[in-house]
Amino acid sequence: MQVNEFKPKIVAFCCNWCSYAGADLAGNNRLNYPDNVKIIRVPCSCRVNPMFILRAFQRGADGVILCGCHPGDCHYTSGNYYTRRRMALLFSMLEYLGIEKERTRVEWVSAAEGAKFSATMNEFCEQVAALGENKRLEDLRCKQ
Amino acid sequence: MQRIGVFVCWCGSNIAATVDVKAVAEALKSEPGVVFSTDYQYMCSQAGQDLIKEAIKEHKLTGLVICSCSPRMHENTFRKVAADSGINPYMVEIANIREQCSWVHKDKAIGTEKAIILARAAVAKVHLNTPLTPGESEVTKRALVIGGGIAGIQTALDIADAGYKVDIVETKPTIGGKMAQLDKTFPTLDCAACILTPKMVEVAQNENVRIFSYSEVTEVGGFVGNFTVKIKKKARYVKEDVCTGCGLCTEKCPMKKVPNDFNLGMNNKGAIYIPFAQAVPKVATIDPNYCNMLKNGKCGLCAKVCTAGAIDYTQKDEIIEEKYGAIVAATGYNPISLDKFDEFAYNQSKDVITSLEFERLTNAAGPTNGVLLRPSDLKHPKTIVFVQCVGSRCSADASKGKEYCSKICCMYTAKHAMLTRDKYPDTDVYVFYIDVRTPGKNFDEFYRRAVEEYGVHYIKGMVGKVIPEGDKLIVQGSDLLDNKQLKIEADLVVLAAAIEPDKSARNLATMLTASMDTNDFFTEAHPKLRPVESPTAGIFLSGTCQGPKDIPETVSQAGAAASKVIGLLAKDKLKGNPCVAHSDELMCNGCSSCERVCPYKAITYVDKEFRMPDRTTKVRRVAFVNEAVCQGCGACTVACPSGAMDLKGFKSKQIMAEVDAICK
Amino acid sequence: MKVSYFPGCTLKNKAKDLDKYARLCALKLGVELEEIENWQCCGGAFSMGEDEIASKLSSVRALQYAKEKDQYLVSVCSACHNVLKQTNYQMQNNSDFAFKANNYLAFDNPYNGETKVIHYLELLRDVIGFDKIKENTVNPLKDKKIAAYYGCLLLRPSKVLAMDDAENPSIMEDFIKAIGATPVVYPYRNECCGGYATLEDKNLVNKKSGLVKNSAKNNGADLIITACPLCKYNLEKNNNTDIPVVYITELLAEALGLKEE
Amino acid sequence: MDKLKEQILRTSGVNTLKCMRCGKCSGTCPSYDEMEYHPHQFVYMVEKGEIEPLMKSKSLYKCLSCFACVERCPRNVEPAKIVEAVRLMVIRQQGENHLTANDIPDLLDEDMPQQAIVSAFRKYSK
Repeated sequence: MQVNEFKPKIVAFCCNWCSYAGADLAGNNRLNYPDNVKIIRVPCSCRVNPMFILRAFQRGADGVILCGCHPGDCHYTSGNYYTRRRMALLFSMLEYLGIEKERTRVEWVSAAEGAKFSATMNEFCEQVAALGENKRLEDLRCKQ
Repeated sequence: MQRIGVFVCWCGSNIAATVDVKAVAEALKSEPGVVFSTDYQYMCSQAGQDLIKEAIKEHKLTGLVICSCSPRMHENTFRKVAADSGINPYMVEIANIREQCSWVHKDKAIGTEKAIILARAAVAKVHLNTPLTPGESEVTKRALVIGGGIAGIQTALDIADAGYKVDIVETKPTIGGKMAQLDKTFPTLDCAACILTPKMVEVAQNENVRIFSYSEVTEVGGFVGNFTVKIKKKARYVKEDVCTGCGLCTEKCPMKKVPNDFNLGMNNKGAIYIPFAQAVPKVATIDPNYCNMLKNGKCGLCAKVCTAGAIDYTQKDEIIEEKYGAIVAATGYNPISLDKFDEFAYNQSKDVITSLEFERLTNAAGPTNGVLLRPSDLKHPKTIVFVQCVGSRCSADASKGKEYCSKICCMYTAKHAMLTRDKYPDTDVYVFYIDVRTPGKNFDEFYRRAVEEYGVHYIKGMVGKVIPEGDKLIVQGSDLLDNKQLKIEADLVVLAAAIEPDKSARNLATMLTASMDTNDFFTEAHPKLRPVESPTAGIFLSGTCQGPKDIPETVSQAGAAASKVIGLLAKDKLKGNPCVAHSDELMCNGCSSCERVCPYKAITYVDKEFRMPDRTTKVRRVAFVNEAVCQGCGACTVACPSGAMDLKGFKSKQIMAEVDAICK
Repeated sequence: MKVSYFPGCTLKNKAKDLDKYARLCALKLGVELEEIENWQCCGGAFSMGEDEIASKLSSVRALQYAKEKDQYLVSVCSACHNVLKQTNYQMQNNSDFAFKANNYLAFDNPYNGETKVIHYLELLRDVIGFDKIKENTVNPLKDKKIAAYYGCLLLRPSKVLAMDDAENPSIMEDFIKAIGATPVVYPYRNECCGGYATLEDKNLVNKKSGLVKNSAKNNGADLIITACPLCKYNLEKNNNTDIPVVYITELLAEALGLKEE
Repeated sequence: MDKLKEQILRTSGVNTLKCMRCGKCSGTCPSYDEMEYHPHQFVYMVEKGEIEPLMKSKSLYKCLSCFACVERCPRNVEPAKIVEAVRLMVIRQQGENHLTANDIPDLLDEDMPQQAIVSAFRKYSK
């Protein structure tokens, strides 16, 4: 492994019912994905406030991914539809602010899709790594 | 400031092999607020649990971070440990360093580094945790079953047998539903009335059951365990408790031209009627649209002949309000309207009928007393063609019909064909089919009997057009296996119309906040694992209102719904999920955004008096979350523009603290 | 009121009565049929190929003409009507086709399906109203039992034509009632007469037309009415059954007292 | 995918996979008895890529474009469009017109409406 290889910081919000369980399944099946992905558990993808994503970028995250139940499968019947609409707006605004849209993503991962979870994370990390560090929104005052 | 203890589990070698657990415990010691940090081989074992309990006592811990397997495995275990030691169980956070760390990363240095970060995020969250207590609510020990067909009857009987009170609300003057209209039932061919009517009597006589016939639900409020329901008892102009069901009035009523809906309009009844001989309750009902007395005050014959004095022309609709702990939807189905399928000439010939009409034509209590005579000229039909899949399995963009398979048609068509050949061996019977679907116990054997023993002609293909010509019906269809277009001269054509949920279901779903699919079938909480519960707590599903099914399936689902209801009613109190939404009244601006996105209607608005700094008071409209109804998805927290709405256990501050810790 | 009128090739030649009486009757009922300038033949049959562009341009031209005048586009011939409505539908729903058609035609303002295309019968039912026909009927055809022949092109595909229930229509029967006659409903009224196959397969056409005529006759009709010259031709060429076939406009003219003897 | 099949699917705009093989199109077709290949076979054979036999078949010229199959198909497959697409594929080839101007005079009689001739031309030749 190269010593200076850039490892992007990735925050992954996972809904408790599908995607978090999908991530657990990836673990059960020992499906590797980069260690720079850190998961935050939320009850539903619709709990993710755009503020959280902005906060992540402010604090130096290089990419943020949201995982929820597949459309129609939401534990709370319609939460992921809210997510889809809200994030479409947020991501286009972020793009306007100069955060490449490749740094953000919404993905539907069911509790059975461990393989999809790991594949998605591998691919997303690669994609973000290719863009390099997020400098646009990072607040240097927060850096220690 | 919290006093936090960190407990790093090895999980044998599951974690310890790729994460340096000692290093993690050590690193966490320097985190602010952490007063104790250790590692152990199996934290979930009894010894591990004792270790945690000891530490809580010794170090006066107020919050715990367990670095172990997924919270989906052992969160409850560790919450219980906390509770046993006098800490609120919601002061525990799990850092998932097994599934999300040791199992997916091979390099020990990397694994250790990530485990430390995950643990730090958990510590950051615990700092902001507050003790949470699940709300408790009482359970009203009475269930409501909406719909009095076989599904509703079975559910009610099973609930009543367990000793709970149950009410059935049925819109028709009698319970019994579709099954009461059927002749025989597949695959055993017992007569529907013989097996259904004893159940109707049983349910009527059960002291735990009340039947509100000729009634409908008009309003539903409350939540699981505590529903308040308004039921409209429509005026039947007959005193239910006085009428003896002798039927004299129905014979004497001079108005004879009322289409008999029980026989699907194939004959007439009086303006005062009892739907059928075994009706429950067996009391007469007056149809106000036809009764001369009610329309223009001229007649009154039924009141004169009624020796019991049961007729009451002044009766009014009555609203009953009742409390329930659980509600079961059992609203059933209807055949679809065939107006859009007139290539089969249903609207153009009386001798083109639906399968349900065929049931009535062969039923001994039907318009022809069970003799198979065709409606136009009451002659015995010599050639009968059955057409399957009429309006089922249509493509969504075909602008007519339903996309789903109606499931019961293959079997009842085989039944009709077989019974016809059995009773009238001189009749030729043809069945046009696309596929014959018979997945059920003894179902395929039944269908094969129709073919092999009864000589029913099954033709693979579909009918393109039915041409009424003279007193015949020319059925033009394709025989795909013979590669021919057939023209069969038939006397009677029977269409297996698709079934659809009863029209009342949509309105009811809105009242119950129970979700429906695009076809207006109620959706289940989980298609495999929670098939009889709606996603809304306290609402259960029974029978065809959830999807097409036959009688055996309906009865088993009815029993399953009943057992779920019994499980709920057996509890004295319901413990809620404490991780629910909460609105800060001082910040709420009353905009209703949260109310609109809530899938459970858990949020209402109330006018509340506030003291202002200048000692005046002001009434403001603020959001109020019903904690018993809220399921804790958090949709409202994001919709709230003022930041008043937050989710307990997943507060914005907590999640942002995790974000900060991860990005550090 | 004025409407744009697309007569079509046959109404200028073999079916002059269909055309003449359509104009006379409409005028009597307060609608002037304004013939589109320099209209071109619709092609007689709609080409179902999605990549068929050129063969539909004459229809688009007529549609654009009506749009510029802000008028309904009315035709009497069932075939013209079918082609115009289907082309209009394609202009509305197939953006690729609409783009190419507009490129060919290079209008000042591109055409995107704005015009409302209606058949003469729809004009009578929805714009004029059958009640008004009833009021203006001077020779009610009281003793006539009339079989309406829809054929295929008036009703199908119903998603596009959207005039009436394709399997159990009533517009022509209601029209027959409005002029005082008795409609005869018979099962073959919406089955094909054989259409253009008449050119090379007389046998097929004879069979199909025979079914229609027999069915009308057996159900007690003494007259068949149609809006389509080709249907009329095919039905009349079948000698097996003796039942006259006339155009709807001829019959209307008779009822309104406009028929020249 | 087979080029011929691809072209037919594109010209017709039909998704043959929607067909559930019920045969209602063939049950309703007025020209059924004149056809060697019937409407449901057109859909099925195009789906399987067996297009050449269809192109050679006289059945192409027996379809009356009456839209009965289109109207009554429960899956909205629109079989007539498939027949038309195969027919177009044939007559768009040089010298493959089914009807030429020279054929016309012999086929006419004095009552025949122009409509018959133009329609037949639209369907049978390019």
